[in-house]
Amino acid sequence: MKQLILIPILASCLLSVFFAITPEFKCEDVPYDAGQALALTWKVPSDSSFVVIQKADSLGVFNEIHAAIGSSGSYTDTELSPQQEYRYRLIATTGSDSLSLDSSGKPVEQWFYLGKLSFLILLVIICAAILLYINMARRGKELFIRRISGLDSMEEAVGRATEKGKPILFVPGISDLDDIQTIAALTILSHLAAKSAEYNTDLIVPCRYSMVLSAAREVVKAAYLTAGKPDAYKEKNIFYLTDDQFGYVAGIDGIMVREQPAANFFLGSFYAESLILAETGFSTGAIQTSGTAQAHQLPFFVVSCDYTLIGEELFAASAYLSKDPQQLGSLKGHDFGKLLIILLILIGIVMEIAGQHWFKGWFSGEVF
Amino acid sequence: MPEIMNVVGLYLGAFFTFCIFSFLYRDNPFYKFGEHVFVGLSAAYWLVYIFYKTLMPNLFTKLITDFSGNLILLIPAALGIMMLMRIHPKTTWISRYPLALVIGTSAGISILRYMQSDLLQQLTATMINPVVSGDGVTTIGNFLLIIGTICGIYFFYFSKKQEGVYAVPSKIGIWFLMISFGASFGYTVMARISLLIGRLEFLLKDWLHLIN
Amino acid sequence: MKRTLPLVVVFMIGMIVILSEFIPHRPFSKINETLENWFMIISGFAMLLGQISLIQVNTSKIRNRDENWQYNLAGMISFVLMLFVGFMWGMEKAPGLAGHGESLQAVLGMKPFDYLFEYVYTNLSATMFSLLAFFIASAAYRAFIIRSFESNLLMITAVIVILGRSSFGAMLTGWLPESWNILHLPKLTDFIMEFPNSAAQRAIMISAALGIIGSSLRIILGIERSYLGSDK
Amino acid sequence: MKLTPLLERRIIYLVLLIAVTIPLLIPIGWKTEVSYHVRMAYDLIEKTPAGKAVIISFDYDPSTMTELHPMAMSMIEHAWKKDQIIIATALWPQGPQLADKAFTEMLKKFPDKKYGVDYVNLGYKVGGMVTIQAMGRSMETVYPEDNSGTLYQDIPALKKIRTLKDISWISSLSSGVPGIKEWVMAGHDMNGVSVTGGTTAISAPGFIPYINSQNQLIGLLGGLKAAAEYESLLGLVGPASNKMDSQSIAHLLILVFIAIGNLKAWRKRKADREKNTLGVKNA
Repeated sequence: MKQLILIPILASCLLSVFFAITPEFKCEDVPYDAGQALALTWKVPSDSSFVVIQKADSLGVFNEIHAAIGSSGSYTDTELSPQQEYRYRLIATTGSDSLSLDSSGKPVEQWFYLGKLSFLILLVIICAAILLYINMARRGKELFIRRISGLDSMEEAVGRATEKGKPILFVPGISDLDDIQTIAALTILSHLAAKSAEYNTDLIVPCRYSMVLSAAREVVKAAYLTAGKPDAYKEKNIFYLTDDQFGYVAGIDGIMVREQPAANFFLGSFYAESLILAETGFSTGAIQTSGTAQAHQLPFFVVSCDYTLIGEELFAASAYLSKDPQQLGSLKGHDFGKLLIILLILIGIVMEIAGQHWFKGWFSGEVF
Repeated sequence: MPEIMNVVGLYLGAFFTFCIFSFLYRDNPFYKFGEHVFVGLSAAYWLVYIFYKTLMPNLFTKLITDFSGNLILLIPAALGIMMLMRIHPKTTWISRYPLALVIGTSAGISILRYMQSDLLQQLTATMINPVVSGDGVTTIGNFLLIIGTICGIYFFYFSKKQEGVYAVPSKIGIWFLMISFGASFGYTVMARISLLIGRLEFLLKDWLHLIN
Repeated sequence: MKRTLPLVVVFMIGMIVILSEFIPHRPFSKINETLENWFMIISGFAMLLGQISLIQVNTSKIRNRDENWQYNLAGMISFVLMLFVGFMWGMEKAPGLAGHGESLQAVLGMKPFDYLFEYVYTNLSATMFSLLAFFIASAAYRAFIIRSFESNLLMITAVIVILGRSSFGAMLTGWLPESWNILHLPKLTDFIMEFPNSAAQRAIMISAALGIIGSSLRIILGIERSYLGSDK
Repeated sequence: MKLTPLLERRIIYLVLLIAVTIPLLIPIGWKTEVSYHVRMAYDLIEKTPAGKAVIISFDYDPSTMTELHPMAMSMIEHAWKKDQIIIATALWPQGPQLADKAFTEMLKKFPDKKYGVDYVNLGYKVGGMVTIQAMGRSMETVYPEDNSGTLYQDIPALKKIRTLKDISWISSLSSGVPGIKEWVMAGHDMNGVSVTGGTTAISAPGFIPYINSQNQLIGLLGGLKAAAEYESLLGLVGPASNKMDSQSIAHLLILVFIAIGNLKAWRKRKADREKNTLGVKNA
């Protein structure tokens, strides 16, 4: 008797499971983006359904773009054109049953990326700190910057070149002007050129890109003018070699063994050629100063050069050398940024341990 | 005929390979020759390459096939010509405008790119729960990762004299830097040796057919 | 004036680029892509400046019969030759002024430009690159010396990683019991690469990123302007 | 005898050059300890019966040939030894040429293997994962013809192959995306075919998580070292073994250089110290 009662209950349970989930296939615009993505979500009755998502092409023919197994899922279709209608079809197969649903949507362009809010706020804070310190420095506040050993050697290197009557070689990296490291190198070049003008020492600057060549000539010429020795400026000492990475290196190697510069400076962005340059320079007996933010090349400079500016020191160098209050202020701003980052890392770790993943998610733009 | 020229090519290749290798002994006429040929050839190569692969498809072809639809491309073309005004000292100042545009773009894009990929991504990658239950090695590793990152950043802190207590984290930071430099150096050895093996393979296999 | 206006351009462009990152709506969403495309075109034109410098330097050396002028001549000949065949018959699938040069292709097996590239250029380039194998050995010999605590750290990790990445590493420590797994050299190498090495790399990347942000900001604001030369 | 730094450098260069050259000319055949992942891949191929069809996917380009090409050659050799039918595919555009190159070289060893019967090169198809999924429904719709234009139905080797499920194992030699990951997800996870593969030493750690209890990936060859191990399992001294011998010797040599450098520095320091103490006495 009991069993007889159970049967309808069981059946209704099964039915409710079956009908509680009405198959669903939604297509929605991904919010706060450039209107290039649509989010597709679906629910189908059975866990063992094999789901295929198709998308209509310009002729209206449906092609498969995604496949999955399970009762629900989602897929984001990207690289779409904004304000255009896209049609999708879902086909779910469970055993011999199959089900087909259609949906369509239009990606919309918005005016703000919400996922980049953390990015914007952090950027504003860091830039504001830099500006604040620059402003403080302008008003005459004394700002302390510790010694950067790689830079103190510059005078020594120039002095030695003068003593020996040999030139100085300056290599501004192998990147074009679109790399800030190159511009940082050119700023240091400006100080070095002033020194070499003062000591009447030749300065050789081979360049890999024409635009770097143009900028380097401007920099050196200006430095000679400021030093009051415009006639000592030799344009032919700042020249282009070739756009080719290893061709450029072959040329510099030739200069190093033939001109025998007493001091070499490798500052800027360097790749695999770092060790070729540094070892050849070492074999000629020059004092070598290097600096780059390419973390992978630092070991080679560290082992083969006398002084190496590691990572940020390259960017700090111009401030340190010029002692210009505005530049020093900006350096203080970077330091504020470092403390902020350390603090955020520590808070982030505590939050993760406490299971509060939203904090990390907010910074990575996944939660907003 | 192409077969003979192929052999000639291999001999040319082998000759220039030896020219460059001879630099390891000392600077010599062969290296000087190889070096100058390399510089000249590659400078022309990149000029031709940029012409066919960048200027043609991105500028000239577009302007020739659909002039009115690509009017905006006249701006970079004009800026490019302004850049060439450097040739004469009197007109050098004109080239400062394209230079300004290029540097403005680079500065803006650099801020964004480094903020995003080097700062934010590395920041969130370090926000981890260091304790992994049942995996002591990973837990130790995670602690090292956190300590190393924080002390490493502090090493680059310029506003304080690194003395007394303040010297401790920066000292630890240097240790981590040194370990990392040693590791990167050691890790690269393999790839560098295989470059030499590749060259020897060219000489012994393709050129001399000593090995197969 | 000749310097102020360009600085205004730098400021405007920099600000537009930064703002457009946060605005997904057209035309802002396309600005960065457009500017990068422009950069390529401008630098394409600028290439000529470099070539002019190259020709000037070399011809003056040849004319003055400077030391080693013969090599400069060889360089100039290869420069002109490569340029000539490149523009005459094109490269790969692109035709030059005189078409594809089918008859030359029948002789060489490919276009003359591609022939020079394949047999001369790539060999020069690959050999120059391979010098690194020798230099990495001489640098290791000279620099990995027991001196201070820091240099010892450098040397010891380098030795562990060099061993761990060769066949011997596995052999040397293969006898270690399973519980000492971490000291197995290949494993230890992976551990060093994954944790302490990543930590230092991260520190360098984060602080350098701050330096780059600061430098870029100084450039946009016109505080760092040496690249534009002087007013005079 | 006192060596000048210049002479020292020259000796180092010369010794290194000789040490790297000799194993290339005269193979040493150093036994490398075969790692577990390489043996897994080997066993998969070893245990597949003769006459079965298999796929080797050439998902790389010439820039990573040094590491991946020897793997391709070993796997072809192994499959042919076992009389399996090889179908070459490619998710990278330059893959088909590399496949041709590998087959041509292996034909010198196996002169009776015939195109269309023992092996076939289907060529490159764009699309990565989607393409592999489609192969799970019908191979012929994805590849209506082979790389040289012969129709699918006219190729004897493909007579019995309707879908990916008729393939015994898939090996993806991949240096990036698309590659092993796509084959694991679409080939194994959706179609249940055993997948193995090879990749560069740098990318290998990223794929190891797929070697798990679900057998998503059966073994993995990571870099030149693994290629050499595979060759030693096949009992031959192939290109990877020779290069690996050169590599190992060079590594060892660099360690010897470091040791000599330290010995020299230590002796110099000792000599300096003795000189100093002498100086004190005299004073």
